[in-house]
Amino acid sequence: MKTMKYDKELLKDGKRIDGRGIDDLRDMEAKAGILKRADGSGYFRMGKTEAIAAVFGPRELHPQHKQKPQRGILQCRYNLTPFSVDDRKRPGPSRRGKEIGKVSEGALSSSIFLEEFPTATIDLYMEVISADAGTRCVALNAGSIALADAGVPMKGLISACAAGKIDDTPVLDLKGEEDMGGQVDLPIAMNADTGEITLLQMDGMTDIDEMDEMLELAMKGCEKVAEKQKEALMETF
Amino acid sequence: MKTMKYDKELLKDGKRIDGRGIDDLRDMEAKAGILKRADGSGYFRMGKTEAIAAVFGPRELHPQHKQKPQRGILQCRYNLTPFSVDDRKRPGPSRRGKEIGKVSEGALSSSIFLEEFPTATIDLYMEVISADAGTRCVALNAGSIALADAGVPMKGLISACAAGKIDDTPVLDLKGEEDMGGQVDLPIAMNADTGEITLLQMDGMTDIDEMDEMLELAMKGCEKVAEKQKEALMETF
Amino acid sequence: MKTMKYDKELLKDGKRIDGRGIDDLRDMEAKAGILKRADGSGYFRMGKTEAIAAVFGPRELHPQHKQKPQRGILQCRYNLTPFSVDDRKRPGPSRRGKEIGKVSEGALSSSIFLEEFPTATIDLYMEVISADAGTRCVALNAGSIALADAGVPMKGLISACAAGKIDDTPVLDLKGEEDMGGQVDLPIAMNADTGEITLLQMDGMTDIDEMDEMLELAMKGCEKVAEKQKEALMETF
Amino acid sequence: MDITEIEQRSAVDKIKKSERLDGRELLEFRNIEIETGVAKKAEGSAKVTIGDTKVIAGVKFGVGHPFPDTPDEGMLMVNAEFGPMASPDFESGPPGKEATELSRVVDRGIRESESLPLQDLCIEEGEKVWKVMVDIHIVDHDGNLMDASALAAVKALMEAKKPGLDGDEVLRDEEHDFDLKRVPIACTVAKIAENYLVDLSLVEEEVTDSMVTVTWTKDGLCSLQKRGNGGFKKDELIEIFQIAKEKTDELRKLIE
Amino acid sequence: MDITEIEQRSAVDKIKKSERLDGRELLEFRNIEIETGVAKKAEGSAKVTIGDTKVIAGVKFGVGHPFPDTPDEGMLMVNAEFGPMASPDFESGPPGKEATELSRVVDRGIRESESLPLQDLCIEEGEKVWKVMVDIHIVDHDGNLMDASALAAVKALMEAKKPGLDGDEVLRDEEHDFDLKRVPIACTVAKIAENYLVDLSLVEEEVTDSMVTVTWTKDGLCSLQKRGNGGFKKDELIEIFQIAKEKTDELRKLIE
Amino acid sequence: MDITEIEQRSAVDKIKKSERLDGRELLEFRNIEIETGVAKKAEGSAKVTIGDTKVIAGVKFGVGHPFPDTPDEGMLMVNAEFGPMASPDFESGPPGKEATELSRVVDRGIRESESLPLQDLCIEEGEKVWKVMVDIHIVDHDGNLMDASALAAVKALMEAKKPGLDGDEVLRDEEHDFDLKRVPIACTVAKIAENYLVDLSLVEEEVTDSMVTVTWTKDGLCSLQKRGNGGFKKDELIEIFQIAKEKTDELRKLIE
Repeated sequence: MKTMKYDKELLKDGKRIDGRGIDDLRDMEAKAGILKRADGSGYFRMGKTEAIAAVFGPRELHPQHKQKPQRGILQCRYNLTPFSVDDRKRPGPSRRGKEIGKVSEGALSSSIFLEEFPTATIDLYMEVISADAGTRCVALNAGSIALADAGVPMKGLISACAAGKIDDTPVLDLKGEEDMGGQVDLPIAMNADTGEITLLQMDGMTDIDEMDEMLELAMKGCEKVAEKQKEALMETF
Repeated sequence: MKTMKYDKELLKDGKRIDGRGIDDLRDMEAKAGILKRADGSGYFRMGKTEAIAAVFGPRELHPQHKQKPQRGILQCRYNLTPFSVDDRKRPGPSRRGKEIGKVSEGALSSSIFLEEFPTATIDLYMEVISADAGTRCVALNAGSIALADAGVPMKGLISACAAGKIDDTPVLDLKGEEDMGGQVDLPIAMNADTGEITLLQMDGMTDIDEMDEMLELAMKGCEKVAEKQKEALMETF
Repeated sequence: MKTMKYDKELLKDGKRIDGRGIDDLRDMEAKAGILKRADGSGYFRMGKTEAIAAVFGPRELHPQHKQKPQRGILQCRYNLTPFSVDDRKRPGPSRRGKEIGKVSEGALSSSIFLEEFPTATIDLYMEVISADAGTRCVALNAGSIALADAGVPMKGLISACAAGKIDDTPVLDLKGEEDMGGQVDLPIAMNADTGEITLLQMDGMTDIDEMDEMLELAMKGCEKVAEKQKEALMETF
Repeated sequence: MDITEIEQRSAVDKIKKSERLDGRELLEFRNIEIETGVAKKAEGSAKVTIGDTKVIAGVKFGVGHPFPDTPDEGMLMVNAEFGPMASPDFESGPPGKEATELSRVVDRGIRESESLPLQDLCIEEGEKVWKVMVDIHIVDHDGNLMDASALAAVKALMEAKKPGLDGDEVLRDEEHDFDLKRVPIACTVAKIAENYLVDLSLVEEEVTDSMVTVTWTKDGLCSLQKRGNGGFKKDELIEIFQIAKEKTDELRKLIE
Repeated sequence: MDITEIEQRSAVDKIKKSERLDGRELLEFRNIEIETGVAKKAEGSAKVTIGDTKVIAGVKFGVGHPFPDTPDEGMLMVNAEFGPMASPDFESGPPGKEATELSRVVDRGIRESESLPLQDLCIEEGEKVWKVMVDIHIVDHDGNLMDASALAAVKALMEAKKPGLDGDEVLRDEEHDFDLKRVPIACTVAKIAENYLVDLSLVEEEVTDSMVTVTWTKDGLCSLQKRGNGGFKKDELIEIFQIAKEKTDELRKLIE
Repeated sequence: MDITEIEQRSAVDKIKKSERLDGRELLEFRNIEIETGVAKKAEGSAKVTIGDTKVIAGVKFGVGHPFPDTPDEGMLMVNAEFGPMASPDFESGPPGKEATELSRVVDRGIRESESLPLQDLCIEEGEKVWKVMVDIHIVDHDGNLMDASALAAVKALMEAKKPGLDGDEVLRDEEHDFDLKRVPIACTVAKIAENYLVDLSLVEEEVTDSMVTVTWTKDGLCSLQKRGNGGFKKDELIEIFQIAKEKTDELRKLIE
């Protein structure tokens, strides 16, 4: 969340700059099985933010000393393509990307039966093609589809979306301008079947009641995302 | 091939700026066995462009997973020394150097009986001491001498030289100013015994007939280079 | 030794800018066993220059091909923390740090019974917290304490300090301003029990007689340092 | 020293009985020591000891160009190194995922709470601003690096004095006021065997996959980061925010 | 999915009979799809699908200093990443030899044909010029990355609009004309078992060591790169140039 | 070619008898050849051969900003690469500890003796100065790289001509005088089996842990570096300084 000054109203008569209501998601698109070489793949788009994801594995983990005897591990790479942002991003891992890779592992690992793959790795690569806020959620949504498409045994799909606060009001799913001018950004990921929240980050000034409200919004958003993900997976059968 | 403006004639009455005719090479110098520690070594100079090369191997290839069970591999490193160019070059591999290393492997591998060295590597290191156009050809010429000097079993010597186009005329072996002001650069490498062309790159606008003409020139140049290389190798016996 | 112009007298009536005499060390502080996780640790401060050191090992050396069958090796890392100097130092190894790591290995290895640990490594990490001249000596003093604290079998403690020349006069233990304005910097490390000098570097213009004089000063300094180190080690028992 | 499975099991067994290996209450921090002025060349520095965990943070000021979108604001940079000194498990090299996450969570706690008076750090709009560089150096790792680092960073900033400036030359013997507007404090709350606990020791960290780092100022909650591979129900999270509020109020007393 | 020796042998056996595993003619491309506008933040982008091979190219504009020897010309930069997504054989990390060769061959095809109107990209001679940055992202690797990448790069450039500029600020909602002078198209021709073929699938690439990437514009041949460890006689090369001319004329129709 | 233990033992046995494997005196250098102008694009260059050890040094001039604390002085940079060509034990990659030590010892020998007329290299105070960049390229490693490198570097500097300057453009066909004020020469003295010796061959270097590189100018001793893991008594050091003085006087005759 950048501390930008914003000079226009982001909310007017309960409507947002793109006409959405407070608890509306942007339009979504989801696909499964879009790549040949990967063991599983997925695509997710939310407004102008889109990402593709590919899964390889379970496969042998190198170097060997990182292998865990009791269970497999999930390794996530999150990457912005150089042309996904306004000013070209230099290729290679950024600090931000490293952190998102780590929290993605935290978001997805508990939904996979990793104990079935001792010493192995499942590698998930997420590439953001276009970034207009909500990239980590969109990437996770693509990633979760890719894991299911790869046939990795899972306890449930992980679905992600962000709530936030603009003009002192909690809203769902910030788009670019809202993110720049917003007061709080709250991306979460959730197992929509169990209601368990597996990714939670928040930036900005808030309090517990407002958090409660924003979490409610975001959780409902995740449920809608889950439906879209399931539709995409159904289509591949 | 840089798109430089050139303000002087490069060709006048069939003579080039250094007095050479259209199909003349620059003066050449070749040596074999110039280093003690390397298993084989070579030196080649063409005008003001000069390079040294050293061969180590066949030796064990690390890391092991890169080993090929059926045949050995040739690994080439091409490097400009920092003081070989006008503005000091920062040490370390450049993109250009990486590409030339790769095409050098492509130029030399087919002339070596690699199947005699399963799992092994032959490492060829080429260092350009002074760069006045034609560096990849000069480096390859030194490299080929080094391979022979190392006693690596070979199907034939590889010899390299460039043709090009200046003032709309195909010519042999561009020197620095010609390269800067030229229209086409066409470096090739050839097995002078078989006429097989193993390196071919071309930059600039041309057509098939002109290509034919330039290839003819370059192939004749390679034959002269081959003689020089063989002389150098004879001297070491 | 930087070639700075200095515009004030560094020496007046035999007294230095901080009131010390020619052969006075700065005030010193030494501690042993300051860390829990390390196998041994030490702290040393000389005026405003201070460092901490930690020892791990003897432990297995990776990668294996660096192991020596007859003896263990000592690996030293010397690092300036980013906030230890005037202008923030970028994290990561500097050329200067690499060299000091190497001469530290040279200074300490001969005092350790490395032949008792074939194939193993002893890793010494030295971090400079505050740098006001003499950092390599202070780091070595902390490092030597850490080695002893780790129970590494040693032939004797290594103690380090620098002599130098300011205003054409040999003096002991330069502090920051003296180092900047000084003419010679001569850091040494010594086994105070045997008088063997195991680190010796010198920058600046001098001659053999002056070297003799400065070495005498520095060796006496090392003896005082050794006492301080031993006190610290006694306290931990 | 390796953390064995036996230790891990004992830790869990204790927690099941609402006890801890070292005798602490579940919501009790280990002994905390805070020392300032430890790095004499830094414009501000603090060493925080929590149990056997030791962290040093140092603040340096430098001069740079502002970002184009904030031409009248100074810049904040937070960096953390998990140097090989602090643990046999740490290796030399560029910051890994753990160190990157830590530095970014500390950074956001300070940045999002608008604690740092960035506008006061403008020297010449669009041309020249102060860069405030906070470096966190982990010295000894016995668990809860996150809270210790956040505490050290904010204390070092509270201690920092802004140097003077003459043209492009930084005058480090001058000391100008530089006051934080807010004091963000992080508290990491974990759930193990149905119990919440704070200030996890190294062995306790090994047995949980479910932690949230919560950063509070007096004026509100400013940053959250769920860490590890587990998950939480919403009601659990609300409870965790509340616990963290109380604990950060306690910690704040130690440094204000 | 590993390419086995059996597949390789079948591929060669087929080619000996002037046939191919997937039923194509020797000089026939797989199905080609070209989609533009795929990367919404790019000034121009294209996704090229050839069979199961997928490549995305995106163009970004930036502002920079010109090179001293061409003070009145903009700058072109072509970069390719073989990300780990596209193949189990690709690894994360800086571009290897393959990716470097690919990006440099695509770069030279555009540069040497003088397709890019570099002089139109000068903002202030000697001071400020546009940088045109083409990034090629390999998404799915089933052979012939080179031709797919060259096609995606040139199509993305054809689609690109130049942003506006206010001082040093790039105005990305403005769209100014930016037209290529020429359209360079690459075609890689291989020789296997005495037969020439184009658009090699992954398994076909495994069984040849002799390829030439030939780049043609309407106005002539602009770039050559022999690839792999084999060699060619001169007459074979001339034949290859001719084949590539015909195939690139076909490909050109798809994007013009 | 591997240096075997047998060779090492023979070397020591010989030295015990005050002899050497190659028949030299203990304080005798191998045959030295010095060739200049070897790198035609360098502003100065020298190839030094000592026995079978070969080193090339090249000097390039560039233009840069001076350091803030020395606004009226040019800059010196010395870099050494232990390229994989010179020894089967060298690997590609950034300079390791050995190469870093070597370049820094050569650098200090030149810098601390104030040999380089840094003030003559100022173009515009505080704005623009010449950078003198000395690159040392090890070609064949048969021992005593340090002395060979120091000799090659100083000889390349002695040969160097300063280019002209037109604005920011370096005019490399102009040649302006550029004279060293002093000629620092390094000599490394080792102690093996109670004997001092100079110019160690590779096998001799393998059997000693006690060397000092001593750099002398005519006007005095300017740099010292003890190398390896051994130690010396003070009296031994004084003797070593004396030996180095005599040998560097001999070496100086070869290049002045």
